[in-house]
This record gives sequence, structure tokens and C-alpha cells, in this order.
Amino acid sequence: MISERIEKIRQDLEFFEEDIDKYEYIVDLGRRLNILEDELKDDSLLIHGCTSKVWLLPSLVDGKIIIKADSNSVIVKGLVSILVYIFSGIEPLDIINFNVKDLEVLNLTEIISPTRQNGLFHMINRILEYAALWRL
Amino acid sequence: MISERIEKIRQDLEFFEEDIDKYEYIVDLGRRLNILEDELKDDSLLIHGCTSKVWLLPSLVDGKIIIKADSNSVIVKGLVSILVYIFSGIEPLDIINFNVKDLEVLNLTEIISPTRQNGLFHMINRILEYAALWRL
Amino acid sequence: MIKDDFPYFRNNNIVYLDSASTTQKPQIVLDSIMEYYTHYCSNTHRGSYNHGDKTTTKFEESRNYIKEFIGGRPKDTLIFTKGVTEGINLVANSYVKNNFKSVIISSLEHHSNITPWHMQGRTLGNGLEVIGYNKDLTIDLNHLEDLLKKNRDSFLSITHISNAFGILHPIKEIIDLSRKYNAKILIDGAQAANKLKLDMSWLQPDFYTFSAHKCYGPTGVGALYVNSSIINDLTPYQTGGAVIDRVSYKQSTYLPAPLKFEAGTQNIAGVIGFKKGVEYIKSVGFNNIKENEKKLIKIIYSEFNKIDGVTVWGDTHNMGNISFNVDGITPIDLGILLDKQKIAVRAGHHCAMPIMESLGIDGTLRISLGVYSNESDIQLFFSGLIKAIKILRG
Amino acid sequence: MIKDDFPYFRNNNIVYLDSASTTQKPQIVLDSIMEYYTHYCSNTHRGSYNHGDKTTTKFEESRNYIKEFIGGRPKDTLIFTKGVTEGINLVANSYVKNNFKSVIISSLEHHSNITPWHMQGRTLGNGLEVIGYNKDLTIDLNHLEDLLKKNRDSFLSITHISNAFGILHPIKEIIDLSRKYNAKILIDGAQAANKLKLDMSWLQPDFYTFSAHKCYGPTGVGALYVNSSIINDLTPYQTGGAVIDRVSYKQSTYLPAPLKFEAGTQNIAGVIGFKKGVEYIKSVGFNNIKENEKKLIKIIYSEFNKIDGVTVWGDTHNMGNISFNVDGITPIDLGILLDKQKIAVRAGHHCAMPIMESLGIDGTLRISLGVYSNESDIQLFFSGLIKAIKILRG
Ligand SMILES: Cc1ncc(COP(=O)(O)O)c(C=O)c1O
Ligand SMILES: Cc1ncc(COP(=O)(O)O)c(C=O)c1O
Repeated sequence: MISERIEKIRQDLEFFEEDIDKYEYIVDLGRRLNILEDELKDDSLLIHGCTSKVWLLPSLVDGKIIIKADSNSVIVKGLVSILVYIFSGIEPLDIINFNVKDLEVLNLTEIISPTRQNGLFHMINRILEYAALWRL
Repeated sequence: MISERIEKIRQDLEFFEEDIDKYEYIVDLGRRLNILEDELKDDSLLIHGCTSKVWLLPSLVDGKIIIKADSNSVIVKGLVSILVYIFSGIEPLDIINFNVKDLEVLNLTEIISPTRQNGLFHMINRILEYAALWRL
Repeated sequence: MIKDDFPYFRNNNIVYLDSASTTQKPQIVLDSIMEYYTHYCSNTHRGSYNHGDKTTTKFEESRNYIKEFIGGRPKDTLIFTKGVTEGINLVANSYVKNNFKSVIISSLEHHSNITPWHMQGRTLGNGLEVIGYNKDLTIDLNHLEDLLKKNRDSFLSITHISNAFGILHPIKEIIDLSRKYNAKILIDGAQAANKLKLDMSWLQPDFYTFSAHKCYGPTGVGALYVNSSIINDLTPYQTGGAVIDRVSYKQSTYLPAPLKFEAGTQNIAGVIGFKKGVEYIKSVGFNNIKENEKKLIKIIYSEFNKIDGVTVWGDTHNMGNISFNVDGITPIDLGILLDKQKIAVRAGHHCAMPIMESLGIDGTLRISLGVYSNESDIQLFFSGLIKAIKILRG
Repeated sequence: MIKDDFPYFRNNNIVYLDSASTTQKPQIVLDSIMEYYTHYCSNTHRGSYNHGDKTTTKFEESRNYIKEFIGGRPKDTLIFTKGVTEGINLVANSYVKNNFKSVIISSLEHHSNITPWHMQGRTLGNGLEVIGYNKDLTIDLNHLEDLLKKNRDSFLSITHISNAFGILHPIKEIIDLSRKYNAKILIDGAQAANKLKLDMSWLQPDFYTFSAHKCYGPTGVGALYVNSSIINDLTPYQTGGAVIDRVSYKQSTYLPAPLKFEAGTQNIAGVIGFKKGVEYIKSVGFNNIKENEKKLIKIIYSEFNKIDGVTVWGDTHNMGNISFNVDGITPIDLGILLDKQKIAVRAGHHCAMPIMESLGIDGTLRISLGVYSNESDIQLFFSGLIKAIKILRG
């Protein structure tokens, strides 16, 4: 399930030759993000290591992970929405068993600078943490 | 008189193609230096700015400058002895009227490193100071 | 074309608009570094052989040339540092620390001219005073005079040109004003030395500091000019080899300035290249640099005027650096999308957080110009910007 | 031939025997510097564009590579400095100053490891202790233990290999001994990092510092290794841009180590070239370096034996550097006459005046070897030396 979703995104991204077009697509994805309500934007939900502000709140609904998020950066929203697309509706155990390295095919590290790459890493970690919590 | 002596040294130095041979000649000159007696080697006679120790004592004999000197460096002795050769037996007024730039043809700056070049400059200055003193 | 002097532009088709951060390097700078490393590489000041002497001579030639470049007098001192940051830290440590109750800075300082004062335990109103600014970000000279009056004998540390906004401080006026109240003055010339004809013998600050890497020179080297009137009041900063006349286990006696402030093996290749960097500036000519900047900034203003929701910060007399924001878009997003179009600009707080906070923003996007910047760069920047805004606004 | 890797030797027929002062640079080091300047030149750590990121990545790659090169553990810190001198000054200031009553050094220290302690007002017997030496200049370990006993909780700052005499200190033994008396330890590796396979995870000093320019790398950059166990006890040294997490006029909060110790624009080209310098050492191989040195030093000793009135200082186990005097001749005279025969050696006190004084000499002549040194260099040196002695003795 996860790997199919990754493959879908990979193909979508590969379709664009120019970086700028990839980004237009990513920004577009961000528009469809499951936005976190303002009243829920607690500092504890902030992801460290991001140059921009990112709030991320995974929750467990019917045994599956649902993620809401928001950012003041439109591009980061897009990146989060890729993660949301990949991990939403998945059971915690599947997320835990997932090998983070499999995300590398998306080359998100290539299109994102070291600093932000770091932020992305922290976002994934946050999702994994919650998954570990709920699997118990 | 001074300029003839400089010309003489210039010709002697020019004779050698290799630096090392020039230096052999200079060291040789040092052996003929009018050595300052040990008991006269007062710190006030030390020349500053030399990497090695150099004592220099001009004196006035029959209205003419006579220079005694010594150094723990054989090469510096040789250099001093060139100065002694040029300025010894000359009247203070002639030394004062002498243009230090005329020494440049000897290219002593070329064969001597910046640090020591500095020392040489101080030696010449010392001689000029004394000349100025006695001219009055 | 000036770009031809810079190998970077032969190898890249990037629109480089980040010269305030670091400038590209002309061939002559690189050649001088390579010549040192491949023809006469050796250490300085200790030579008893030919290449050691040549290196020492070249090193000191750089010092003299750069001192003259800024109009320093022979009796003034030019100390080589790692850059402006080290220059300010050196002065803070070796001169200001125990001698001044108050330090006064402007609102537009780079962190390098804020945090060294914090390190000394100075905080706002408590050993540190900040000069207010007018709406257009120019300095509030009345407030400065107030501060100087209330804090006689203080130390004024101020940037010549603001890195974040390109605001030029009226340095001569500021120096004259400060002298009335017996202040000592350091000027941070990081953004000025590469574009203004400086004349220390006329300005007569106590200190002036700038970095080679922003003057088309190498990284890791800078200069600190010290007025002859105060050089003897400075204590050594770092010590070690080459600053020392004599050492026993009991004590060390120092060499005269500038040597006593340059401990250890220096960035020799850097110092040699530094000279070539400022030589290059001179060869382009301050007038040409100014005319080119003026022309480009005029275009920049008029292009910004055509875009909705843009705030351009400053007084419309910006020098080299122009900061702006676009309503509803974070500067970082714009920076990324410009990058993807091969346009290098800087997004963020530009190491000037306090003024950003005071303006109520997180940061800006900054364009900054170099001698090689031209109209084509500006056109490409604006078409890239418009595209980026379109994508981000959706 | 190794000399072929070094453009300097293509351009010169100089017998270079002054590598302890600075080493020549192999082509790969120069290429990496040029690649940075001509292909992706930009500032680090603040990038929002491609070349800024590449520069940051390269910079951090250097850090990791060099840390690994000396056997540092991932959790240890490697701080970039201007060189050993700055490294020691940083530690003296940010760690030792207010925390240690006594500093212990060896008799063979470079001025860089003496004067920073003088600067803190420490003098012999008064906050500064000097370990005695044996006849062959090796360290007197009994005296060290005495000093450590009398000065518990002290700071030991000691060179790994003496620059003036090539004496190798038994560092592991010294560290183990010091730990018994709860001392903290800095090792000055200026002369060691280019020839010994270092392993910090085994040696476990608190600090280890060395300079790039003696490791076949560029001038103006060095490294300070800090053991993870004490990194949090260091206060920042210089401050400014890039060390800061947040700044207001009220206060600054620092980034984590190592960044908080690297204020301002770093010697970026230098750091990138530094990596290539140590890479080059690795490619030659520590074993080959050792074998070559051993072979040459054997020849040197036997050649010296043939000359009358020569004193060779040290324990006949010299590492790389060999100091000697010739009866009745000042080292400087010999240095000049060797120079005139295109042989570069160093004459003088080698920034180690106290030991010279203690030995009753003004200075020595020092030969020092690099990876490129070969038998022909040694033969040419000796024929030059014999000629010089002949001239000077007349
Ligand atoms: C043992 C030792 N310590 C310290 C230094 C100073 O190193 P640097 O000049 O690179 O700061 C040197 C180099 O001369 C050295 O050999
Ligand atoms: C105004 C100003 N001051 C100080 C600095 C710091 O200079 P450096 O990083 O070369 O030490 C800069 C450069 O970023 C600057 O623009």
C-alpha cells in the first residue's frame, strides 16, 4: 500500500523535466492538504529543524493513522501533503515496518536543501513516533 | 671617493655569477674587518633589527671616520666590512652629503633577506648618526 | 564584459544576486593564490631562505596596498583578521571590554556587531544602547545625539551600509557628532569597502573593518584598520608564534603592531589574494561601480512597482542590497522557486533578527548586486519572481 | 614519484627541507579550492539556493572526513579554527581560564602553547608548570607525575611532536598518567597529524588541535577536536553571524556545537582544501610516510657523523624534524649559504625560545621532512652543508 503510493508520487514527479514544474505540482498538492484547525496549532505540534513553521498532528481513527498539518510555507505544505498522502489511512504497524529508505526514490532530498531536508526528516520521524505509540 | 669605493665593490660582486660565490667573497671580506675589542662590546653599540648580534663603533680620528665592528655572524661581518671599506677614512661632511640610495647598485638588498636587510639599514643609519654628530 | 573576468560565470548560467553574502572571484585573485601555492609557497616572517622572504614581502605588500586602498596613513595600522566578525570580536576584547561603560549600535547591525556585546554581559539599556530609525529605515540622528549626551565617553559601533537593507549610514556626520561627546568609533565596512571609495585619513574613525570575501577576494581573511592615535591602547588578543619578540617561561614580550595581533601562521594565500581583490575593484573603478548600481536599482524599483503587494524596504537610496516582501508569501518559498529557476537570492533574516522583529516580519527576500550584475540579471530575476508568485498564489 | 603530485616542485628545483614550517600542496588540494571558487562559490549555512547548499554540504563533509581521519567518534566535535594557535587560544579562553588553577606544559612547547598561558597572568610556578626533560630531550615522566600530584585537577597542554627537535612525546602514557590525577588534556598535534595515524577514540584526550597548512592543505585553517565529554563546558569564543539561533537586543541564544564556535564567514575554500590535504596523506599511507622518514633519518644521522663539530639534538628517534648546530658557526650563516645553494632549511629558535635558552644556544638549524622528501634532497643538503661550512670556517 505504502510502496504503491510512493511509486505513484515518483511517477508524477518524474513526469516533470524542470525543477520549477515539479515544484508547481508540489505546491498544488499542498492546496489539498488536510489543514489543521488554527485552534489546534499548539507549539508542541511544531516540527523542529524547519526553516518555516510546520505543525503536524497525527491521530488514530478506526485503527488507522490520519494526519492533519499546516505550515506558513506553501512549499512545505506541499511536501507534508506528500507524506500525508503516503501515510494516511495506514495502520500503525505497517508504518513501523516501513523502511524509511524507501522514500529516497522520491529524491525529495535532491529537490530540497540540506536545512529543509532536515525538517522533512523530522516530519517523518514525528509520524513514526506516533505510529510506535499507537501500535502498543 | 665614496662612489669610487662603491664602484669597486660593485665590480667585485658582479664578477661572481653564482650567489654562493658572492657570499664566499663577502665572508672573506669579513675576515679583514677591523674587529672591535671584546671589552668595548657594550650593549649600546648593538644594532637593532639584526637577526644576529652586531656591534658597531665609529670614531673620529684626525677628522675622519674610523669604524670598528664585530658580529657573531660571519656573513654579517662581511657585510659590515663592506660598509667599513666604503666609509672609513671619510670626513663626516662627505658622509652626510652622501646619498644612501647610491648603495643600491650593490644589490645588497637582493642578496640579503628582508629581515637582515633591515639590519643593514640600521647599520648605515648608525654611521650617518655619528657623522652628523661630528660634523657640528 | 565584466562577467568574463569571473570563471564562475563561465561555468554557470546562474543569475547570482547574492553578492552581499559573498562575491564571486575574478581570475586575477585565483591566479595570485595559485602562484603562491605553486611557485613560492612557504611560511612568513621567519624565513632564512628566498621563498620565505618572498612570501613575507608579498604579505607585507598586501598590507600596504590594502591600507592605501582605504586611504589609511602610513602611521595607521592594518591588522589581518579572519573577517569582520573576528575584527569586531578583537576590538570588543582587546579594547572595549574594560574601558567603556556603554556601547552604542544602530538598529541595522549584523549579528556580528550585536552578539560580541552580549558576550560582555551588555544588554539593552544595560551597557548597550540602540539608535532608533526613521520610517524609511534611515538612522535617527537626534536619537543618536541623545544617546551620546547621556552616555559620554562611550563606544559607537556601527555599520557603514546595512547588509539586510542596503541603507547607507551618513558615516562622516555620525563620526563628527560622536567626537563631540568623546566617543570612540568602529565602523563595520563589510558591505561598503567593495563599493565606496574610502578615505580613512578624512573619515578618521578609530576602527574600520571589512572582509576579503565580500571584496572579490578569498574566504577566511579580513582587515582591521586601527587609527594610530589608539593603537597603543589595544592589548593583544590571540598570542603565539610570530607575535613574540622574546619568550621565557616567566614572560613574553610582544613585537610591535601589527605583528603582535597576528598570532600563528596567517591565511597567507588569503592575504595575497585579498590584495588582488581590491586591486580588481580599483581597476573597475568606483565610479563605474556606482553608475552600474544606480542604473540597476532604478530598474529594480520600477519593476517592483509593477507587481501587486510588494513591500520594498528602505529609503529608495539603497546601496547594492534591496530587501522586499510579497504579501501572503513567505520569503523562503520565493527563494526556493527562484533557485529552481537558477536565480540565487537570499531569503531570511540576513543575520539581522532584531530589526526583522522590530519590523514585525520573519525575514525578507534580498537581492544584492556585484560589479558583474547587469540588466539581463535583473530581467531574469523579475520574470522568475513573477512566475514564482504566480505558482505560490495559485 | 611523489614530488610529481606537487606543482611547486615542477616550478622549482629547490631542496625543500622546511615542511615543519609549512608543507607544499598537492594538485588535488589546489583543484578543490579552484573548483569551489570557479564552480559553486557561495557562503555556507545560510543558503536558500543550490550552490549555497552545495557549499554547506562540502563544508560539513570536510568536517566529518577530518574527524574520521583522526579517529574521532561521531559524538565528538570538530571545530574549524584558523590553525593550532587559534585552537589553543580558544581553549585557553573558553575552557581553561576560569576553571583551572594550574596549567602544565612540556619543555618543548612552541610559543603558541606558552604565550596564551602568559596572557592569563600565569608564570612559572605561578599557575604555570613546566615538565623537565632528560639529556636526550625526552620528557621526564617522573617530574610530570610529581607535578600532577602537586597540582591535582590541573590542565595539561602538551605537544605531540616537538617542532624544534622532532621529539615524539609518549602521548598515550602521558594521558593515562594525567587521568590518575584528574587532569584535563590538550594535545598540540601541529607536527603529528601529518605523519601519525591518530585515533582519538583510543587516545581520548580532551582536545587535539592541528593546522591544515602542515597537512598539505591550505593556509588559514585548522581543526580543534573536542571530546564529547566536555564540549558542553566550553563557552563561546568569538560570536557573530552563524553561531546564533536567535538574537534580540536583549540576548543571544547559541546554536549547538560546533556551529556556535564558528562565528562569521569561515575559510570555506580552506576547509574544503583541508579535507583534500588529509585525503592525500591517507592516499600516500602512514606506513609509507613512516618508512620513508626512517630511511632518510638514518642517512641523515650517518652523514652528520662524518662532519666534525656537529651537535645533533635529540634522542636519535626523531620524527621528521632534526635540529643541529655546528661548532663556531651561527645557524643563520649556515641557513643563508644553504639558501644560496637553493636549499630551504630553517635557522633560528623555531618559536621555541625557552628550550633554546635552557640548552644555552640562540637557535639551531632544522631540517624537516615531508612526504615528498627523498634521498636526493638529503644528498644535496649535505653537499651544500659541507660547502657552507668550508666557506664559513675559511
Ligand atoms: C608544535 C607546534 N605548535 C603550534 C604551531 C603553530 O601552528 P600555526 O602557526 O599553524 O597556528 C606550530 C607551527 O609552527 C607547531 O609546530
Ligand atoms: C554588515 C555586515 N557585518 C558583518 C558581516 C560578517 O562578515 P564576515 O562573515 O565576513 O565575518 C557581514 C557579512 O555577512 C555584514 O554584511
